[in-house]
Formats: sequence, structure tokens, C-alpha cells
Amino acid sequence: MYEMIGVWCVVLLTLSIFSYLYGDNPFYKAAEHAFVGVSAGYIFTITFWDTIRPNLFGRLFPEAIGAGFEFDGTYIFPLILGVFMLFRLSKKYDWLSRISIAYIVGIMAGLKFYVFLNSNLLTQIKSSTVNLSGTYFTIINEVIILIGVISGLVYFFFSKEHTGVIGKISRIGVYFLMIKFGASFGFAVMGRISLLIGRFEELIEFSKPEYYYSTPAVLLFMIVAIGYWAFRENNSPIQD
Amino acid sequence: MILIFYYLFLGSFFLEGNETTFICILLLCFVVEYFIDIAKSGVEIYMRPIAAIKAMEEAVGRATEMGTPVLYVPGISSLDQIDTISGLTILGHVAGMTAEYEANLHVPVCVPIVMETAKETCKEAYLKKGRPDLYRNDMVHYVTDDQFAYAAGVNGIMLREKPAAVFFQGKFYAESLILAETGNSIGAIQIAGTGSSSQIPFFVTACDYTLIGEEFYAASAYLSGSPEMLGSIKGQDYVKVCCMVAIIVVFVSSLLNGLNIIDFDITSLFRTNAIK
Amino acid sequence: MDRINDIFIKLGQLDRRYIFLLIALSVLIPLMKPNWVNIPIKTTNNTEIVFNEINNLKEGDKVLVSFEYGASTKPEIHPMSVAVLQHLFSKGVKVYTVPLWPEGLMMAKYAIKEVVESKLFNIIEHSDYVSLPYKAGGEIVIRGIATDIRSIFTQDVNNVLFDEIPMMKGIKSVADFDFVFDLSAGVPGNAEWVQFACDEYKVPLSSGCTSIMVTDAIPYVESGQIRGILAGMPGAAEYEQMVYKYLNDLDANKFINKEAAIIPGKATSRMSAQSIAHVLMVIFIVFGNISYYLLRRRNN
Amino acid sequence: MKRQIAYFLVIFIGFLALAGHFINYPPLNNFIDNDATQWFDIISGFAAFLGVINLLQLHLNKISNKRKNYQYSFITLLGFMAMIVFGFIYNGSEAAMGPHLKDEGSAFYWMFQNIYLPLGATMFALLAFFVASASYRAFKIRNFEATLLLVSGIFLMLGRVPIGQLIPWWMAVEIYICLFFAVIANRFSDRKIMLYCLTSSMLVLPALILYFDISNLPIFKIPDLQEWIMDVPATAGSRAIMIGIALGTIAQSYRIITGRERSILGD
Repeated sequence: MYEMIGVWCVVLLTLSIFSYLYGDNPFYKAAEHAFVGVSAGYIFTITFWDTIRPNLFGRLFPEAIGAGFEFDGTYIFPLILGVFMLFRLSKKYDWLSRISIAYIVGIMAGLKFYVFLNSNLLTQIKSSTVNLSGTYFTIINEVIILIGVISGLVYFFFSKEHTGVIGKISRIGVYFLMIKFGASFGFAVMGRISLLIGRFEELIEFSKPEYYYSTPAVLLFMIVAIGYWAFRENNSPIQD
Repeated sequence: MILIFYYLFLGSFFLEGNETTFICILLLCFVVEYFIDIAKSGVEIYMRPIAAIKAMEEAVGRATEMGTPVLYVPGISSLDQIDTISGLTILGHVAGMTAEYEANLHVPVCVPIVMETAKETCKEAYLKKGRPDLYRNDMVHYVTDDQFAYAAGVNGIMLREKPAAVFFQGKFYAESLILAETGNSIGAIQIAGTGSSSQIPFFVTACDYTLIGEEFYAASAYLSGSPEMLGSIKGQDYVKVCCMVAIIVVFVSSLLNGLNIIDFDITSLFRTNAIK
Repeated sequence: MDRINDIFIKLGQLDRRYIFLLIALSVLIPLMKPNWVNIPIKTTNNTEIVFNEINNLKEGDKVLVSFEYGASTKPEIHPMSVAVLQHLFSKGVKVYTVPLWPEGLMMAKYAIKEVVESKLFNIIEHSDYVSLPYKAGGEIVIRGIATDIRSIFTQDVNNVLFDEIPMMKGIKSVADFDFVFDLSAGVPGNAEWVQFACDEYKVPLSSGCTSIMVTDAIPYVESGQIRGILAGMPGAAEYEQMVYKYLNDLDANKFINKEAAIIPGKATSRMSAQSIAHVLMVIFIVFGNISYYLLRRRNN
Repeated sequence: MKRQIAYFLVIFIGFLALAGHFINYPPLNNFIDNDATQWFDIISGFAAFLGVINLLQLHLNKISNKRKNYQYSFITLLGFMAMIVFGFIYNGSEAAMGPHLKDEGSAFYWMFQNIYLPLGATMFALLAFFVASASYRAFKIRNFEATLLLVSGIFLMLGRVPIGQLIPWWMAVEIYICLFFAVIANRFSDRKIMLYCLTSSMLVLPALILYFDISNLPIFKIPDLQEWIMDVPATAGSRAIMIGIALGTIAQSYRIITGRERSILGD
């Protein structure tokens, strides 16, 4: 019973979202609002059970919670910072929340500084070595990559006018960037279509008799309803 | 001085294996600080114009003329991404513009903590422009944490409020295309900026202006126009030159190494033992 | 001539809803009527390597199959899982499944269920296959399997202790397996299996992954650390066809129940859907350009 | 004064986080490695509460003021309340509260499986349509840059599906010629001359290739060309972007932890 309701739910919601392709309509609006509400509730619940309870209370009251952590007194600080965050709700003490924000901004800036320097900048520089054991073809490729990287970086110069030699080099850089963008685009086409295939297969599966022809039934109902709304809107003198 | 100190206590006071990174950081700080000093001393610094940054004010102006709100989307990540922080700094400037033009600003946010920060940023921006009366607390509001639910919600806002100017500034993932295509279909001026390299192509094709990668992080400094910030951008450019030189050095040395002219593997310099 | 130009320009200004409709049909029709479009699939080298590697396994060999994908990547990866399991069971190989993603647990369950319910193979749980539960930790779990599997798992997915499962006897670490097959859609994935387990303990590894991951995995394939790779939907379709042909040609043996029907997998029809959609998009782009060119000339 | 505390904290914590990677002091290293991000998660967890209040405020406001489309706000509130009730009050399965979130029998899981997942997956699948309409609009031969975008996009689309392997070499050659002429079309003042050039090269080039017997060069196979595009020019482009992003992030972090970039704290 619950399973059958679930199937009809899935079909209705899936088709409601797809109906957006036709245009904004009450089905999409309803699905969108339901999605916002359900997901907010879902994330809030998950945050409490999976983060706050085990990671914070599990460390402050290890015996009561039993999340597998030992007692760690330093976790009183995030508790305080978290409570400071809640002071946003008070007019008088809302400046306390800035302290929590300041902690987050500071710690993330410090961590990212190091991580990006190490794992993106230095490793990328390191990987520009050339391997001479390959064929001529691979060596030519390495040279092309070198040219592409250098000219691409020139494009990002801010304090130099892009004219003359710099302008020419940065143009070459733009060409390389464009090829990269095109390639990402092509890739995205591939991946996204396979997602669509997944959804359609589910809809096809649910149009079988054992699900009481759920997909065609819901589809028909939606087409009729949307058609009726469109008809009424065209005839009504007041439009919003 | 610091270097000598560093090597002296390497292993005891300092962690081993991070020498290259440490030297890089010192070099970077030195270069950037040097140019900040120069800028502070009053030397004019040339900055190449970036179309997207120039267009921001125009877009806000157009939205004001048409009487529609300005929609600002600060991405879907939390404050643990520098992209989000950069997006919020740009929001500060955009909020300043809307305060000046008396346009209506609308900021739907994906993460509660970003919402609180964005509120703070907007409030201060309005205060600084002398228009605290125009600031409303519901300008910035939370939608939901989920990626696609957020995209659906923002889509709905775009379809029903029809903003004339849309800003996408922050960290974006797959939802970028849904947002940008919807914005495009309602005919808004769209200005995007992101450091998510896989999403840049979608913004480039669907938006009117896009801040690509590094431009996005520099935008706030551009907008602030203070010599200190501009100096740091100039310093960043010179760090870039250092990187290019390093790439060429690595390339040439590996070439020479391969031809057996020198016997030194330069990549061994780049060893890093990260604590992650 | 002008009329033709007009038609092209009109086509270029087509409402995007028609494009949406055509895309939907181009995906839907091949899925509903797989026989209508039949695009021959040429097997590529990497898929053949995977097939041969698995084909060379012997009766009683132990294979660890790791599941690292979820609902969104199911269309690409799931056909691989089913085909790999079919191939393994037809050789009388003992299969151990382990999920490294929370959703992987469900996927492993679905894949096993699909194979069992086809009634094609004479297989019994705990003597021919066993499913391990999901443990959080990603590469830490891989590392644990590599060194001491019992430090991480003590029972299977149905809470049966390992001591009561005959086929778990003698399994201590990854080195006790004869082969590892990884089905992955992200991190942790095949790169982690190479780095944390299979390379060090010299256990042969093959992998099937999404098309987006292939570029990252190719270096490992070229160096032989991963033996062949099933690359996204095309790889799944190729492998599926090879297994289908192999099962049909196979003489009855004690592992396979020849009376049951051999159902062709789903990746092939999905692949035609994908191909048609791609071609349709290229056609759109060509038309768009012609109309753009004509329009620009007219305006000049 | 209140403001100064926050600025000071950003600078102090920022440098502490940076130093944690260099100074050999295990508690600090450990903090940077694990606890710092855990703390971040916990603080954002508390902020989630604020998000919920904001959401309720927004929709209740909408309903009480009967603003446009306010009826739909009921759906949002209903969905939200249902998740909270199933998450904290009503269980429905045999599992204990907490682990019940992932138990197949619980009401929470039912909502997740039948409402949350299909909605998310379908929104995701919408991308297939949007990517089509975006490529239709964007892939126009406007100038040389746009052509490069188009070429690498199309070759990737074709080269990765079986149809790409079926394209024979002469067709690939014709495609190249057409593309080449599409780029230089504006250079011709006379359309007739262009057409003659186009047709003649479409005939002559394949003949030449046949004559020299070089038709099995990889460049005439779309899948191989696609691989080359991926491996070489696209790699160069993405490396340049990556280095740029790294530099931008580093410089931005530097501005933040030296207290120069303050607009985030409202300055």
C-alpha cells in the first residue's frame, strides 16, 4: 500500500518538475515548494543527528551519547561559538555572532591558503615536466601544453594593458581556454543525458499494469489540467 | 633572517618536508607587501578594465529603471570555500550600488551561516551609503540547503519576480546551467563570477558577462579601488610571473635532464608532506 | 531560394520548447523500442582487456566487487555491475561485494537481486556470494581491507558472523582475493583502490566508471595498474554485448541454468538513446549555424 | 571596539591555521587537521537553526499577508513539518531514534525515497534539456573563439559515442573543410568564389589523401582527435585556469588574514 502511494508520488513529482520545460505552471510551483520544504526539513534533521549530536554532544557527554568519541573539553569552544551564532536573534547582543563568523572566515582563509598553494599551484608547476622517453608526438604535445599554460596565464594579467605582444599572447591563451570550455561542454552533454535516461526508465517502469498505469494516468491528468489553465488564462480579461 | 631561523629549528620547532611551501609563502608575502607599499606611497596603478565589473553598475541601473529587483545569488557553498567569501565581498559592493540607486535587492541564500553573513554585509553596506532606512531584514533570506531544491527555489523567484539584473557570484556546481538558462529565458542582464572551473563554460555561454576564475577573486579589490587592494593585485601579477618562470624552469630542466646534460631532478624540490 | 532561406531562418528561431520535445523523444523512443534503432557497437581495446581478464578466472577463484555509485549514476554503472556479476557467476567464481558509498549498499543489493531473480545461475548466498555491509571512511576502509579485513567487518549485511559463513574462511586481507573489480562514480573510487590496496599487494584490479572519471583513470590503465576499463555508458554497452554473446554461446555447465532466458542488458538501448541524442544536438547546432549565417547576411 | 574584536580574531585565527602546517607542535597540527573543520561544521549546525526560523518567518509572513502565490507556502510548511515530525517525533520503524533516518521501514526514509530523491534527480535531469538549448544558442560561428568552443564541443560529443566510430575518414575531412570555410567565410567578398573554392577543395583534398594513402592517420578519426583535444589543448587550458584560481584564492586568503579584505564583516 505505502509502496504504491510512493510510486504514484514519484511519478507525480517527476512529471511536475518536467512540466517546467513547458513553462511555469501550478504543478511546477507545487513541486518546487514541496521540494524546498522537504529538503530544508531533511537537512535540518540530518544536521542534528549526524553532526551536532555525535560530534559535539558525543564529545562533551561521551557516556550519554555513545558516539564512540572520548571526552574532549576543547569542544566547549564550538558550543560557545554556536550559541553566539544564535544571538543573531537578539537585537542587543547580535554583535556576538560576528565572533563566530570571524572564526570561520579566519580559519578557512588560513587553511585554503596552504591547501591551494600546495595541491594546486605547486603540483601544477611540477607537472609541467617533459618526458623525453616518449615519441616525438608526445614531446610536441608537451610543448603545446606549455605554450597553452603560459599564454593562458598571461590572459589573467590585471595590471598590464592587453595590447602589443601581451595582447597577442593573451589572445592565444583565450583560444586554449575556449577549447577547454568546449570540451567541458561536450562532456556535460554526455553525463546529463545519462541522467535523463535514468529518469525516463523509471517513468517507463511505472507505466506498467502492476502500478496501475501510473505514468500515463498522471501525464494525461497533467496535460488536461495545464491545457485547461492555459485556456482559462487566455480568456480571462485580467492577467497578472 | 626568518629563513635562517627556519632552517635552524627545522625538525624541532618546524615540521620537516614543507620547506618549499614555506619559502613560497615568504616570497609571496614579500612581493605582495612590496607592491602594497608602493601603491600606498601614491603611485598610480594601472588596472586593465574588466567588462563584467564595469557592467555591474549598469545592470543595477537598468533594474532600477525597470522597477524590478536585483537578484544576487552567492552560490551554494558554505563559508568553507573562498569563492563564497569572495562572492559576499562582491555582494557588499553591489549592495552599496543598490543603496545608491534605491533599487530593490533580493538575495536568496543556500546555507544559513552564509545568510547571516550576507545580512551583516548588506546592512553595513546600506549604512555606509547613508541609507539604513532602505535596508530590510528580508532582503536576504534562506531557501534551503539542498543543491537542486535551492536551484528550484531560485528558479521560481526568477520566473515570478522577473528581475532585470541577476548576479551569480560564488561557488557553483551542476545547478549553474539551470539558473543561468532560466535567467537567460527571462531576458535579465546576467553577470556571473565563479572559481568552479567546470561551470565557467555554462556561465560564459548563458550570461552576458562572466568573471573567469582569477578575475572573480580580484573583483572585490577592483571594486573597492583602494590603493592597498590594487597594490595587492599588482603583487599577485608578479607572483604569476614567478609561477610562469618556475614552469619554464621545470620544463627546461626536465628537458636537460632527459638529454642527460644535467643530472638533477627538479621535481624533488617540490616534495610536500602535507598534513593533508 | 529565398523560401528555403526563410525556412532555415525560421528553424533557427525555433521556440526552445520544441528542442526540449525533440530531445525527450530522442531519448524516450530508443528506450521504449530498443529494436527500432540498432547502432552497431564496436568493442574497444580496454573493454576487451576487462573481458579477457575476467574470462581467465577459474572455478573457485575469489573476486571482490566494490560498489561506489548511487542513484544518479545508476544508468551508467548499474549495467556494468549486472554484466560483471553474470560473467563471474558463469565461471563459478565466488563473489564478495563491498559498498564504499552509502548508496552503494542498495546498488549492490539490486544488482545481486537482478542476477538471482533471472534464475540463470545456480547460486546460493554464503556459498557463492556474500555481501558486506557499508562502513563509512572511504579510503580508510580500503586500507583496512588491504591489511586486515576483520578489523573492519565482522559480519555480513544480514548480520551473520563471518565464522558462520563458509566462503569467508581463509579471507584475511585483500591478498586472499584473486581479483578486485571496482565500480565507481567518484571518490573513493578506482584511484583509491590502486593507491591503498591493489598496487601494494599485487592483486589484479579492473574497473568500470563514469565517462567523466575516465580521463583521470586512464594514466593508471596505461601503466597497467588498472587492467582495462569500462568507460561510461559506451563501455557498459560493449561489455554487456560481449557477455550476452558469451552466455549464448556457452554450453551448459553446472553453474548455469540453460533453461532460463538470457535477457540482454539495458546499457545497449541506453547507448542508442545517448547516441541519438548526441547526433540530434549536433544537427541542432548545424541548423542553428546555417540560420545564423543566413540571418547575418540578410541583415548586412 | 566590538568590531575590532572580530577583525583581530580573523587575523589571529588565520595565521594560527597557516602556522599549524609548519610548526611542529602536535596538538596544533591535530587541531588544524581535524578539529578546526569539525568546529566549523558544528557552528554551521547551530546556524541551521537560524535558517529554519528564517524559512518559517518568510512563509508565515507570506501567508498572513496573502502575498501572491501564498497558497504554495502551505505546501512548503507542510513538507518541512512532516520531515521534522518524522525526524524527531514519529519513527515508524524498529530502529532507534537517530539511526532510524537510514532504516528502510521508517517514515523519514519513505519521504526521502519517494519525495526528496525523485525531486532532486529530476531537477538534475532537467540539465539534459538545458544543455541542449544552451549549446544550440551558444555554438554559433561568431568569431574564431566561438568556433573553437564549437569545434571542441562537437568533437567531444561525437567522439565519445559509437556513432563517432562509424564516421569514415572522408566524412571527417569534409567536416574539417566545412568548418574551415565557415571561419573564413567573411573574408570572401564574392559568394560565388567562396562556393567554388569550397566545392573544389571538398573534391580535391580527399583525392589527395587517397593518393598519398594517409587516410588512416589518427587525425581523420573523430574518436582519436577527440582524445587529443582532451589530452592536449584542453589540459593546457584547464591547467591555466587552475593555476589562476589557485593564485586568486591564495591572494584573497592573504588579503583576508592580513585584515585588508573586510567587507565580509561589513566594512
